[in-house]
Amino acid sequence: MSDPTMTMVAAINATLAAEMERDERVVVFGEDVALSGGVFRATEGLLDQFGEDRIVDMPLAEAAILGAAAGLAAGGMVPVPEIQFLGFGYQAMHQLAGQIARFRYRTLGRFEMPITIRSPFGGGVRTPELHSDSLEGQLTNIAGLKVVTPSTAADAKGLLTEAIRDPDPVVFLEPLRGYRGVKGPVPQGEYRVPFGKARWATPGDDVTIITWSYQVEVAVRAARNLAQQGLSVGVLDLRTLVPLDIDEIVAAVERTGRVIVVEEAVPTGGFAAEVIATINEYAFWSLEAPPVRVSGFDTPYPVGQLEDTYVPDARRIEAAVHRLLEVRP
Amino acid sequence: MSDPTMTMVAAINATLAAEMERDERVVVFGEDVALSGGVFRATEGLLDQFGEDRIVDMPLAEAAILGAAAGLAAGGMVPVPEIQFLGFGYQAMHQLAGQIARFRYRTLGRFEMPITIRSPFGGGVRTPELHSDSLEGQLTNIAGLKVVTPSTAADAKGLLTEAIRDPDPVVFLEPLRGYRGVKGPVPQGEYRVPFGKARWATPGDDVTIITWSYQVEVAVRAARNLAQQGLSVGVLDLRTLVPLDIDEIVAAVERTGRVIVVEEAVPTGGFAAEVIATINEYAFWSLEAPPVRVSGFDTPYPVGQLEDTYVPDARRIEAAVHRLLEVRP
Amino acid sequence: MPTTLHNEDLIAMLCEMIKARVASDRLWSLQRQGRIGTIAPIDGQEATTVGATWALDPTTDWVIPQYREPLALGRFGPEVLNRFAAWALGHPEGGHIPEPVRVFPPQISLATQILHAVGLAWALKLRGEPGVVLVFFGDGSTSEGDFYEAGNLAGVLEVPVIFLCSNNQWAISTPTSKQTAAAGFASKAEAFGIPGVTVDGMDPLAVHEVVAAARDRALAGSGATLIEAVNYRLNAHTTADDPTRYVPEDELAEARERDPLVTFRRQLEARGIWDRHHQADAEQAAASAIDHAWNWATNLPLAQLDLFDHVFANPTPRQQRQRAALADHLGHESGGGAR
Amino acid sequence: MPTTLHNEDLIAMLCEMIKARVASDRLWSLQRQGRIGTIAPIDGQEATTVGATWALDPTTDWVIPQYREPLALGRFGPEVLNRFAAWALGHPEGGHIPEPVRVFPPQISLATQILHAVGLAWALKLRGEPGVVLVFFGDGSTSEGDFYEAGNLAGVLEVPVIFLCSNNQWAISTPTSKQTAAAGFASKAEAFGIPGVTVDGMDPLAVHEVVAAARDRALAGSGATLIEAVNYRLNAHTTADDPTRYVPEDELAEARERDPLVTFRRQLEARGIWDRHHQADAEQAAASAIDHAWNWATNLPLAQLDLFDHVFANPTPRQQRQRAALADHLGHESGGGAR
Ligand SMILES: Cc1ncc(C[n+]2csc(CCOP(=O)(O)OP(=O)(O)O)c2C)c(N)n1
Ligand SMILES: Cc1ncc(C[n+]2csc(CCOP(=O)(O)OP(=O)(O)O)c2C)c(N)n1
Ligand SMILES: [Mg+2]
Ligand SMILES: [Mg+2]
Repeated sequence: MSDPTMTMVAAINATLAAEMERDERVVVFGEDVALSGGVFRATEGLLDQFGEDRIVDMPLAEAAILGAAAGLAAGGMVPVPEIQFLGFGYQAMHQLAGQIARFRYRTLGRFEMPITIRSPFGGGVRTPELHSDSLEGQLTNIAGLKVVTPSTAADAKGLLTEAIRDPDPVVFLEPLRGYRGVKGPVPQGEYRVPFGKARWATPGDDVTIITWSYQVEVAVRAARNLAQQGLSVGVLDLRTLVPLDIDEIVAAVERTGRVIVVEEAVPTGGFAAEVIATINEYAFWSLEAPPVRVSGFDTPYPVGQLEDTYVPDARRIEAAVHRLLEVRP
Repeated sequence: MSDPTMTMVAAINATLAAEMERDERVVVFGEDVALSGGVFRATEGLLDQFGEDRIVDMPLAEAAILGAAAGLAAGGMVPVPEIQFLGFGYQAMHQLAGQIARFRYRTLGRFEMPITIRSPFGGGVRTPELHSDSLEGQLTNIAGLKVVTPSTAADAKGLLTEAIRDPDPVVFLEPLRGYRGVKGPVPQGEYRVPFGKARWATPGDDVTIITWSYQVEVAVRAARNLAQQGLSVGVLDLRTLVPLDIDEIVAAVERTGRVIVVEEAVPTGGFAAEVIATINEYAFWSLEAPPVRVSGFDTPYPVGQLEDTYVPDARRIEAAVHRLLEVRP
Repeated sequence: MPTTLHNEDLIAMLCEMIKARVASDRLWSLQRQGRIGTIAPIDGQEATTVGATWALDPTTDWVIPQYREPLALGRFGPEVLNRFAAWALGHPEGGHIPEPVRVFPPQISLATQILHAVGLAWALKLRGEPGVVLVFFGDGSTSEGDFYEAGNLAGVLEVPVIFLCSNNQWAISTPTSKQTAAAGFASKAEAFGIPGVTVDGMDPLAVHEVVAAARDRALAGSGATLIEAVNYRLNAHTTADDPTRYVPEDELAEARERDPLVTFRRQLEARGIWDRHHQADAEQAAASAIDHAWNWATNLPLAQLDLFDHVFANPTPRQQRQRAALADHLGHESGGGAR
Repeated sequence: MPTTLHNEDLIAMLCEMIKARVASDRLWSLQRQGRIGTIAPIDGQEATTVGATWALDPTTDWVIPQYREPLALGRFGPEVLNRFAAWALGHPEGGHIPEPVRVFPPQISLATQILHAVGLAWALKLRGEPGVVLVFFGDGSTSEGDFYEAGNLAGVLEVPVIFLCSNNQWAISTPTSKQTAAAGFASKAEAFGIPGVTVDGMDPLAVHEVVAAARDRALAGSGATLIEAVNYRLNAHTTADDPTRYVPEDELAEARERDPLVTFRRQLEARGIWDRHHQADAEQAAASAIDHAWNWATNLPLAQLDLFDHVFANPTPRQQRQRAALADHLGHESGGGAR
């Protein structure tokens, strides 16, 4: 394979540079993105390459970052704001859910919001409170937002490219653990991954694991372990939660009849529940056993010494697969 | 029946007065709650009765209202803040989800948050944008919050009493349409309704409709129409979404095997999905047909001329019941 | 009455103020007849809105209103009033002010629009386009974090924005004394490092002057200005409100003495460019304007399935499924044959 | 060095400042050894924190820190440092500062704590309790809406709160010049109608004096004060940060000249109440304090199922089911016999 191997953060960085190069309406801004290159170095080098009009260190105010993004978009720019950690997106929820997500609808398309909100999230790296929270359950319940959750370096490139070019607001969620923990080949040149097309991270016929973002890695690890026990477990990476690839989910249920949905978040009201409701809606009769959630728990995201218990790991997923395979109608 | 008949808003008003009378730590505050008695008159008369230390008109800042509530609670008070309309709770999401919901957890119980956040929500009354939004899907995904959704005047009293006395934060959702649209007998004197106990608004054996808040009224109307066609449709009012009465849901599924979950909200990531996932978890084998959602749609809450189409009505529920009964395994 | 404005401007301004009041009254009655939902009247704030917009160039400058101002934005074209009527009627076209009118639809989520204004002004600056952004907000809205975040950001970015606080003394039932302990809203500019100016918001010429100066400043690249226009809400907050519960009678009576529709009219009369014929003509023109807007808005077609339009540029598969299911349901409802 | 403080206070203050620096350095090394997660050093902000808290009465007054100050809150008891060590270790007890210590745990969601302070001060006022609330926050945190909403609310409610902006010139890599165009952070008090004071945050006695005055004011019922203590972040933002990418070398060198641990020590030496023996003793006491805190924190017991404790006073049925399932899983994992 001639594609260079990159970390996810390097793929993101290169994609931002490529899109800024391609379209001069693209502006990147957020807390500490310019001079320091971002707390994860995702925006490193952009200041030198594009200058301080195109990449801007903002005052420490998330609502201002997203509120200004809405205004920039109305003024014809293509804003790519960063929320330093997704948990601080709460500070801007009124601008995100109440404004950005509704501008097109409210104005019947006069004001498009081609905004890509990049934000790291997810656990496993011992960050303090609110840095690790997985809020997909809440974000996907906001009509008017697309929610994108890459799990590989290549997808980070392909989906970020698509997000920036999409005429609608996209919340682009970058797994903290994946920035350097995920590496892989990344196609060079123009590379787009369309929204709403799930990806088989691992094919498999006995059980389907449906998940997204960093949990794809974890699920693939579980599937690999289970393969050694002779079990064929497929891992379906949703890639984008809104839009959702209903067809591929249905096909997976039809093939295996047994499904596990893995998420890092609080389960109550989380996106795994939505996947299960969707399966009930479109593939109920293909189920051979009740679909199962492997999630965080109904507690706030815990402190460092407890997070490995909170975040699903391969063993919890494997145990769920075993239990699921024991179920006989 | 000797219980006086009251509107829901009158029951709420009387309960606030009773709780303020009972416990002088109770303080009520929000936008326009004191002098004008609230935009729906829910707090009318409290200023005269309790004086301006106990009921306070706040500056127009939702984060300040909830942030101050957290501090008041830490200082030993029992805050009952009002968010004038739930859609403006977004302005305070960082205080609600990031702070109030986590204070007890973060401090291992040193700082309790006995806060009851009252807020009207829901459609059907031709309000402008954001006044009608149903955000249960998002609120229930925030661990550390209880989410309470009365549908009758009596429950408004019983659950609000319970909420104010609960040592943990409660989001108490009051249906806009119910304030004056819902009337009923209200027990006098001390009356508490425990959290986590669903209520059969209408019993029934063919199909179970699970819902909450104003949609209970709508579902009961549908059940009544269907009864005339000889169908026995039960309506289970969840009353509280967190905690959820899993046992009663399971019992209902076991009895009828056919379930419809009705919600006003955006379906993707909404609470109906959670109910369906819960049913899959605990009562899958009792299902005789796939559980069905009747919801709003995956659009922002629309303008007045479209809202009757958006919000589930009895006809949409009835159609769903008919379709559900046609399903044969 | 020293002003740089020409007589025809002065006349046009008074006409616009009259139009706003007449349209506001008309919508009020329509609400009372149950034909539209809650509506927020403009009484007392006409001079602020009209004076401010007369300092703008509608071909380059933008206006971002709160929810009262659209009644008085005629300087940007009659389309704004048409759309406002549709908005009051709960029709989706109400939020759609078509190009090239540089006006945003009404904002309900208070103070959020102040940040949009900063972003839009930033876009103008980045694109090297001429023009400024004027954003309106109430005294109550200044308590929201968004107001401060916007002021602070504008100070840092030095963008061409004019913050116009239309201080009508009330936020629903909450008086300014409970809104802030600051010595006036203009003084909050201190926190942003931008100039703050207080002006008599009942005097359109005074407002015009300070806005024109702020605009010059902005166009010169010197950044933002915060203006507090002090006026008074002469009517209820909205049709759903009963101000007699909280507005002191004497205070209201005193404010009525300063009703801009009376005082400005007297000024023009004194200048000899206005008489009762002009007044009658203006009132009649105003009545036709709102009649026209109302007729236009009530005749807008609407299909229930429009519900799904414009969430995204292209609907998601799930939206398509929902739309099809709803079409099916509505088809059944209307007899089934419709499908 | 005119001050009302007694010699023993001055000595105790320097000891506390030394303790903070030593503890900060120790945690830094522990992070470098991979024993704890990211940590935010206090270097340069000791004088501000210590000077301020020495003006408080720990039996009646409260401190709400951001995340650097807990290293220097010894005036409220050694418990604060113990808990901070546990916090750095990612142990749940780290967030639990037990009664009667009137200190909140570190705040991560910036500026939210400023509103908590206003609410807490409001509670004191409503309950007629003596005491004030001192809340710390950074220069960067003043850009959040919560800061302004808090200041404005405190102005209106006239509650006994002291807002202390510890201006270390940086918010991670963002300098104050990009944070605001205002003429200093104290000037933002203008927006709230409360007094604003700027003080040399490298001088503990100057900080003590202004905080004491603000406290007197608050106790007298005159409400809030905003204080900007100007200091400098002498180390990195956190262990994850590389300040050489953005901090100008000369600026940092100049600030190091004003290192409060050096200048205050010199003052005490000049006063004849400090010498190198004191210094050695203080450094050793500091080392034992952090040793003790570390030992205490590393020996805290922990069960993975503690994960479920303290979400609510009583767990929900769902939490009970989840806990049982996890117990089951962990039991299986550890060989099954453990159940
Ligand atoms: C974020 C938000 N919070 C609350 C409301 C409810 N509300 C509508 S109007 C209003 C008062 C607004 O006062 P002001 O800004 O002074 O404007 P005015 O109505 O006086 O023109 C309130 C509280 C809202 N629309 N948005
Ligand atoms: C609401 C919120 N947004 C962003 C962050 C990420 N963050 C952590 S520290 C920091 C800078 C804080 O600067 P300042 O308030 O000056 O405090 P300092 O670190 O200088 O003491 C940022 C942006 C956060 N913790 N909370
Ligand atoms: Mg007002
Ligand atoms: Mg700082």
